Amino acid sequence: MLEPVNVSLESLNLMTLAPMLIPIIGALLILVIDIFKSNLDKTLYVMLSLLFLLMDFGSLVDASGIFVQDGTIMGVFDVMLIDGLAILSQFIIVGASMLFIPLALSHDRFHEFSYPEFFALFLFMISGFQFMVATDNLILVFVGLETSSLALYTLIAMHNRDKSFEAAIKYFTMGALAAGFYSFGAMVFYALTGSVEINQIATVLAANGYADIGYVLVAVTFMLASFGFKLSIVPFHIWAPDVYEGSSSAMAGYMSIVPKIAAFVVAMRLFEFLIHSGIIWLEVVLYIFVVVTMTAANIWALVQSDVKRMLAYSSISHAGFVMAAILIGTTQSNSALFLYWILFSFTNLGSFSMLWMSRQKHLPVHQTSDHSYDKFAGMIKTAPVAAVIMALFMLSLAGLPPFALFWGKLYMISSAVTSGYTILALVMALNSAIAGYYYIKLVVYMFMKEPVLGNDGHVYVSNATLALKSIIGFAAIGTIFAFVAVNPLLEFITAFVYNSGY
Amino acid sequence: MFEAIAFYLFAFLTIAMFYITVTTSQALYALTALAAGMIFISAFFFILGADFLGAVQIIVYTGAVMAIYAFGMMFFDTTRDVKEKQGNKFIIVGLSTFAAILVVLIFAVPMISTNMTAFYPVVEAAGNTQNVGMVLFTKYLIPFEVAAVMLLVAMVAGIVLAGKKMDLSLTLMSGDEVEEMKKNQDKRIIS
Amino acid sequence: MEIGLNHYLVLSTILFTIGLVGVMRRKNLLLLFFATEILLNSVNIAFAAISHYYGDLTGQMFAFFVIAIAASEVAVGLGLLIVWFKRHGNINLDTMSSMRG
Amino acid sequence: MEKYLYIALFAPLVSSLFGALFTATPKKQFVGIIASLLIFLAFLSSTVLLVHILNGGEVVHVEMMTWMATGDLYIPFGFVVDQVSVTMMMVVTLVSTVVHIYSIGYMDHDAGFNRFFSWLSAFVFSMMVLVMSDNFAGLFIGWEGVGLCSWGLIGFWFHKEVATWAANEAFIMNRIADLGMLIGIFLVYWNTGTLQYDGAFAAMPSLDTATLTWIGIFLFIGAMGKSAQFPLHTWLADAMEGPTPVSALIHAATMVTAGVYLVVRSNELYDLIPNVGLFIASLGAFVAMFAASMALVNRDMKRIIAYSTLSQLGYMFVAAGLGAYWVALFHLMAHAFFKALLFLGAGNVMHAMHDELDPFKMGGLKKPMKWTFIMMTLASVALAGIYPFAGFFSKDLILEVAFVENHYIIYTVLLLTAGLTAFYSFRLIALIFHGEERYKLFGIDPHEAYKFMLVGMSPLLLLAIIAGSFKLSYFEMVTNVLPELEYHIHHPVIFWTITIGTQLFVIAAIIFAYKKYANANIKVPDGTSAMENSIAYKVLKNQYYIPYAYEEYIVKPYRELSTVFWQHVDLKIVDATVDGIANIVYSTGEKTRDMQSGNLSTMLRWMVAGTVGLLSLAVVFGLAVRHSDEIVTILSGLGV
Amino acid sequence: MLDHILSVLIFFPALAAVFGFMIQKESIRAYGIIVALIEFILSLWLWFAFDSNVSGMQFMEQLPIVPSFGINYILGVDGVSLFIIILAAFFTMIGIASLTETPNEKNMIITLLFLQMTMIGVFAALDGIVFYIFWELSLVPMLYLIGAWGGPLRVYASVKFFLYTFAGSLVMLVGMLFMAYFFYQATGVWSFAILDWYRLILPENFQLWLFAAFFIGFAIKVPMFPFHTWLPYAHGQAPTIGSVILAAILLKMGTYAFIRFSLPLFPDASVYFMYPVAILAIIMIIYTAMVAYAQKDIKQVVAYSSVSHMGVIILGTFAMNVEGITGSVFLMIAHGVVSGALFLLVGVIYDRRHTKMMDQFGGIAHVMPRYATIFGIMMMASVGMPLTINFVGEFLSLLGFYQQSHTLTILAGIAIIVGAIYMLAAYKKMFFGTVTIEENKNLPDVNKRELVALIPLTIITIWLGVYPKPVLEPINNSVESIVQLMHNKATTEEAKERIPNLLEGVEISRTPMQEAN
Repeated sequence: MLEPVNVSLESLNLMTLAPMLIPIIGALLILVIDIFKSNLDKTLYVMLSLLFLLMDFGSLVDASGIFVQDGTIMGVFDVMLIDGLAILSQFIIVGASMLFIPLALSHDRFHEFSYPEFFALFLFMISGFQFMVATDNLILVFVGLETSSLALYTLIAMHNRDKSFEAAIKYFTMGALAAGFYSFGAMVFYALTGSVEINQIATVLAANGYADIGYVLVAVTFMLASFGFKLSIVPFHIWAPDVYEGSSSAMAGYMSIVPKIAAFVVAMRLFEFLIHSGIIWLEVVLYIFVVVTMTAANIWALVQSDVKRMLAYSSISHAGFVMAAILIGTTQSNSALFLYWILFSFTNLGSFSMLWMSRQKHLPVHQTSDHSYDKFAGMIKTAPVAAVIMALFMLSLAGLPPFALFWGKLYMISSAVTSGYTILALVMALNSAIAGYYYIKLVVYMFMKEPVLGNDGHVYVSNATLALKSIIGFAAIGTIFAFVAVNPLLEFITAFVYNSGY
Repeated sequence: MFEAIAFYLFAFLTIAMFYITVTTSQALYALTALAAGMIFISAFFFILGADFLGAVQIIVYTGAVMAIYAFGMMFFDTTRDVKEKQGNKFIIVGLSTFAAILVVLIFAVPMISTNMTAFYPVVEAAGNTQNVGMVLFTKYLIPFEVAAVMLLVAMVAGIVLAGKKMDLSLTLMSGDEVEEMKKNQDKRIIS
Repeated sequence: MEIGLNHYLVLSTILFTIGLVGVMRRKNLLLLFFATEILLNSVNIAFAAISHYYGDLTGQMFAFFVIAIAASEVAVGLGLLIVWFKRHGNINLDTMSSMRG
Repeated sequence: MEKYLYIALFAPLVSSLFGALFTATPKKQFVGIIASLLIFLAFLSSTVLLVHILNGGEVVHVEMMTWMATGDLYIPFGFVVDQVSVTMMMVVTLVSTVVHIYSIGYMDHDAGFNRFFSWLSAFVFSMMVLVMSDNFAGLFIGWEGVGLCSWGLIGFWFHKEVATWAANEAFIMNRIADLGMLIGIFLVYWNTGTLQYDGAFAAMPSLDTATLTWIGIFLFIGAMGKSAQFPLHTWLADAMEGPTPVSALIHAATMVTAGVYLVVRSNELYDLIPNVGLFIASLGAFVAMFAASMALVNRDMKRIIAYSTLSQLGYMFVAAGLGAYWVALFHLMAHAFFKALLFLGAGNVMHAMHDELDPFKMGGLKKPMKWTFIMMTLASVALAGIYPFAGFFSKDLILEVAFVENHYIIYTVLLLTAGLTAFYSFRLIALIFHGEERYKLFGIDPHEAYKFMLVGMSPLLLLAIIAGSFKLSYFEMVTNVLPELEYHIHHPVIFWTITIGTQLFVIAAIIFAYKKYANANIKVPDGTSAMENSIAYKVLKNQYYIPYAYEEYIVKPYRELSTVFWQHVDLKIVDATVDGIANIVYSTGEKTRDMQSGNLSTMLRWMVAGTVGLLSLAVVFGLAVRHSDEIVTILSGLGV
Repeated sequence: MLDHILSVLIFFPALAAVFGFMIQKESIRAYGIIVALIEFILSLWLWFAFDSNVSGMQFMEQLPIVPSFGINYILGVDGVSLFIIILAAFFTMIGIASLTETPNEKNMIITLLFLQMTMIGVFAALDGIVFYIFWELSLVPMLYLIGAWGGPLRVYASVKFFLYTFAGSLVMLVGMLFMAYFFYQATGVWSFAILDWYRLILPENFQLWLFAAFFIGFAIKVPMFPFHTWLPYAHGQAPTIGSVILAAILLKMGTYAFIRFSLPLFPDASVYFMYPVAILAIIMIIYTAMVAYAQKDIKQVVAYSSVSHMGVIILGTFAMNVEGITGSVFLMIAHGVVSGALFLLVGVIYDRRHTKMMDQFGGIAHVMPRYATIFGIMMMASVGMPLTINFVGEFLSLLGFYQQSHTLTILAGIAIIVGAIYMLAAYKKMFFGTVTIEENKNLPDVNKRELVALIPLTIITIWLGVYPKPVLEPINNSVESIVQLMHNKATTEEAKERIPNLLEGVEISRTPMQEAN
């Protein structure tokens, strides 16, 4: 007979759950409200979600305060792991979500936003991501991942048009495959070490001196496959362009940021110790991945004719760029990852919001897709301010100083330089040059071409509302004045990353 | 000895079943084969002394999942043959066999490091269910709860996606059409 | 002849590969989802086996959660299928390639 | 004294700027007058300076302001008036005054009257800078300045294609020489650390001969350009496209002698490197002969005179090369006078003949143009070097120098040249002024030039006659700075024989010329006569085919090569590579984008393929690790 | 005010540009002129306040941007940068003043003001990253200028210009990061401050690599052969004002950067690469001069000619003695003035005839005498006539390099010949001869607005040619300190003896002339 266990509540550190619980509560609340009083306006739900996200953010600030005081905290039978990475990534997740949610207040009505469930699922998804990053237990990672993914598939599909269904189904199917890979990888790790907790795995493997290298490599392979899928690393990126194009611009922008940072954190936890334990194979493979992803995605982005799809490829290449941080695996590179991602989320959300703002319900005749290049031709003449802002985002994405992303690139390349990856640094630099071309292409269209007939600039603001405009304005300001924020950010991030031992 | 026989028997059966599942052109066969395969898998669980897991397997899969699939099949009316024009067969077979060979190659050799310490050891005294329960509600409480959330998400998602409201898409309607529809709805509510 | 862990691992690998085959060759989405189920199940066997041989419960836990995940995936997947089917009247994935390049 | 120096220097500049104010406006008589007055002022002040120097006054040396100063380089605008430069100043200002006055009449009917005077004065200014500067950089300023002005003046009638072509040719050819000069200057600077004459020359004796030789050669290359020595001589003949006063001033009296001046100025250098000197002398002798030969058959009045100039320059270089700097300078001076006179006379003739240049179409002009006839004849006599005209004292002196220095080849060459000179000059005179009045055939009725022009020319005439008498005082003066070498053949018999022999030879040539060309039955050559068809004649007529060769083998290839560089190298190779890289990237994208087929199965297969790829890598690596030691042994067995 | 005059100089135009958005279309021009004028006056004040006896940096400003990563906003001028800054202000002013009627003038003027900010920023920056920021930013307005107001090929030209330079400068950025890292290794602190970097002595092989990295960035900007092909397109397509500023200021960024970065940071590498670079420079000089001679489009002639002149500047820079570097800096200014003026002049004729083909002209001197005169003066200046601004620069540059190599200098000297050839040929084609084409019969001569731009340039051309001292002196002082620094930092024997040591005065090198030929 089992003797009853008695655990003291203090030992559980239940507060470690707070950040994840808040959005869950919010989601449940929204569902309940909907049960009692249906067809309330979306603004209510938007504001509710924003409110809960704010609370979430507050709790994160609180958590970070605690982290600063007494370092990494394990909670609830050591499943929860609140370290610097967790907090930073949650900051990004919640912050980006807060930037995203007002985009629901578009001028035109789109299907998904007429559902209260949309917002419920959205909050569930966020909590899922938060669980994912706030543990080193592969099971919880898996569950959190699936929670968020399932929600995400639905959110995409809820845009409710053929392309979005197609996107959702493709995403879902490949997601399922990736889930299979993940579980297989986890299984092998478990088989190797008898544990599914990353730090345990690390210790055990180290104790065995990586005797079963073959097993390890199989495990790593499958893990790489599944995370490669999440991070859209070539050739597992294949879903990204279609899904981005299929889903609404706002959602696409969101997807390009939040799921990836979550995946990055887990990948960091999982792969860094392997790299540091000198598995050359992994180093080589990651090197190849980084270079190929950056370059190939850039090259494909060159030939796109639709801005959103171009941005999809560009965000793939950005992901590859950031993947380098994991390959390098120094404190500098890891903090560079977070810095880069924060700045990237500003710029990218901004640019996708611009697309979202210019989303028309019905395409004009001359237009083949939602955001074809020639839609933006001569924008400077018809909507100068919008054009300037869009150009600003493009230049920032291209890494032109002093706009936001430049600092990220700078620090990332510097980290490569510092740890002796000279060739990699050069490749990164030259890739930014290639990328320059397609970002400039849009600028060229906007500033140097004549507007298409019958385009009276209304197109660019057809979906605009105060909310969207303010979000874009916020993003723009963030992009321009990034250089003010870089230093504090950098110190903050570096401290957190360093103190959590990465 | 018995274990070996059982293993090989069920191994053969599962492989066969799943093979049918992925190859047959009869959706119904596929479904049945899958269900059977699931049950045989649960057999492995029983062999391996994971009774609880076996039970769950049977209930969840052959109970729930299969039921849903069956429903789905009726809905999609795929009972008739689905003709699937295949692209390059070679790629599929080649890739998969290659993968199989590779992994088997590695897994065939026993692990060198076998000095495993069980972090959550099975208490022989108690039954499997109790053991599972004990771990599940202490160590894996949070994943358990999250799984609950996940299921909730899945449920909501299912309802939303399958729901009637998806039938006409606001996204595709122009602004005034939407207004029109809204008015009608309000009328319906009032009356 | 003693059945060792490796037997189970090999078995699960074989099943996994069968799943892969299914995933790759199925054009009918419903049947494709079957294949994904196979993937997950094959892994479950391995988990159970490992947990048995190590006398450690984690494996069973993992398998347990995998089952849960599989179940919820089914729900969402079917939901998507239904929506698609309502619009197009088929669930053949060759019909969904409006986006390319 | 300084203020005179400044006046002499800047009066021409003022005049030039004044003229420039009216370039855009129609002809203003007073522009010419004021210009002439200012130049005359310069002349006066130079005279004052000359007197000052003659009376043994010390050298006037001023430093106006710094021009360039960086590192150890210090270049001021410094000017020096010593015995050498004052001579040049006299020549320049005097001749230019005359030419200015003359031009008032000559350019009377020209639309660009004002512009002409502006350019002309500008030239005088640059020439003054050239001769007065106390350092190589300043010299170079003047050097380029005169080049610029000659460009502007040769191409003065810029509507004439040939004129502008000649202008460019002159400029570019001079540029080629200037490069040499520039290099020479660099050498001077890096070896002596300064560009001031005194400093540089003082430092030179301590340098090794090789360096000095190079300096000498490069500087002389510069001189060759300005003084149109072979092979850079072609521009001078073409330069005759400019207005005649220009030819008189620039291409006879002053600019072309700048090269000689440079050599004289750097006598201390060339004394140290006699070999180079000898080379210069030989080249000079050659050019003297060479140019004279081309003058023999030419049918362009101005070109004939130009060639004679060329050959006289040759004489000067002989003198300078042989170290007889003062002789060279003396001949330079004398030559300036009678050659300018000759040109101006030619100008009168041209005016009278409505810009007809072919002497064969003239003849018998001595009646209508008595004064011009007299002047040109006397000038030619002086040129031929008949006692007691200026030419005799300067030119025969050079012959003596050659003789005394025992360079008998050079001597003979020069002697022959003297004969040729006499011949072609009087061929010209004869054709123009004597014989039938062939111009009637062309219905021209010639008239004498304006009186004031003739009056203006008179000083030159005077000097052409009496310049020789300055010889002694001049010798006194310049030998303060130039090496004091008496060239005298001490054996009286030899002396008299060669002197008289020369005279007789020359006179014989003159008589021959008259015999041949002054008689009545001279016809306008129509290319039928036996002589005209002789090879020699053709060769000379075509200036030894040198201009042709330049055109064919330098100018054309250069043009074609440039086109090739542009069309093929720049566009087809360099630029194409850049675009090529871009295109490769782009087309790769176009080719591989089909990987994104949009078909779900394909996508799934890609994912699986990726995984399998990784797996295979993993296996390879895993096996490699597991069997690492075996692999090592195998490799070592293979000898890797 | 004076403590922050550089910041004012940099950000005043930008601020003005931002306000410019509010201004009504027709009135923008006056606004632009006034702003540029104020800016120019400020720059003159900078000169006035500049102490030309101080060789080091002046008006230094420092402000942390990313202190934890050693990035600070550091500004300062010395003799080298001072005059280029003034030139930038000057050219923006006359550029706007002489602007002819253009479609949406407002955008153009605002763009110009932004461009001015970036230009001045580049030359005032003393921190690697700040320098890089302005360096890159300057591409954007130029991209817009060329792309929006350019000729038929404008998009191609502008994008080519942008990407080419962008790619090069990214390599340079990597180099900078390495530099900062080495500094970090040496001192334990991150710093991108150039003056800090000056204190760092690197081993030669590091120097070589870094030199190469920086070189790519700079060489493309200069542009050096074979990276020059973007220039003809950019010039050919750009509007007049665009080419003027491109030629006058933007190209100078590259050569300036050589003096500011390459030489002092990597003295040994500079010496090591001296001959290759010099040979490239000579190819630039002769080859592009010949290409220029082959052109049919007068603007292309000027464009290629400026490449050719940049070659001389490079040569002077790599003379690595005071004479040469001073000369090259001076030549930067000279070439800025002259080529800027030439492009303005081309613009004048283009506005009248809307063609730049030389065979469309001929005998223009008859109808436009004033124009012909100014063009002639500028042409002679560009040919390097003494007493014009260009001669001083070219003379010093060549003189300087002669110390390093006799043969190469003789080759480079060919510049004065080939330069004369294409320039005179072009001038002859356009101005001499008789007017044949009907449209040319009654072209109006240069009008007041154009004279406003051209007269000052002519005056400067002559004035600085006759009396370069006020400019030459400050340059000289700063250059001397740079050269001394290089000498002190040099590690290899060769470098030590090639770079003169000024403290003990240059000993006159008595190199036997054998190596001259």
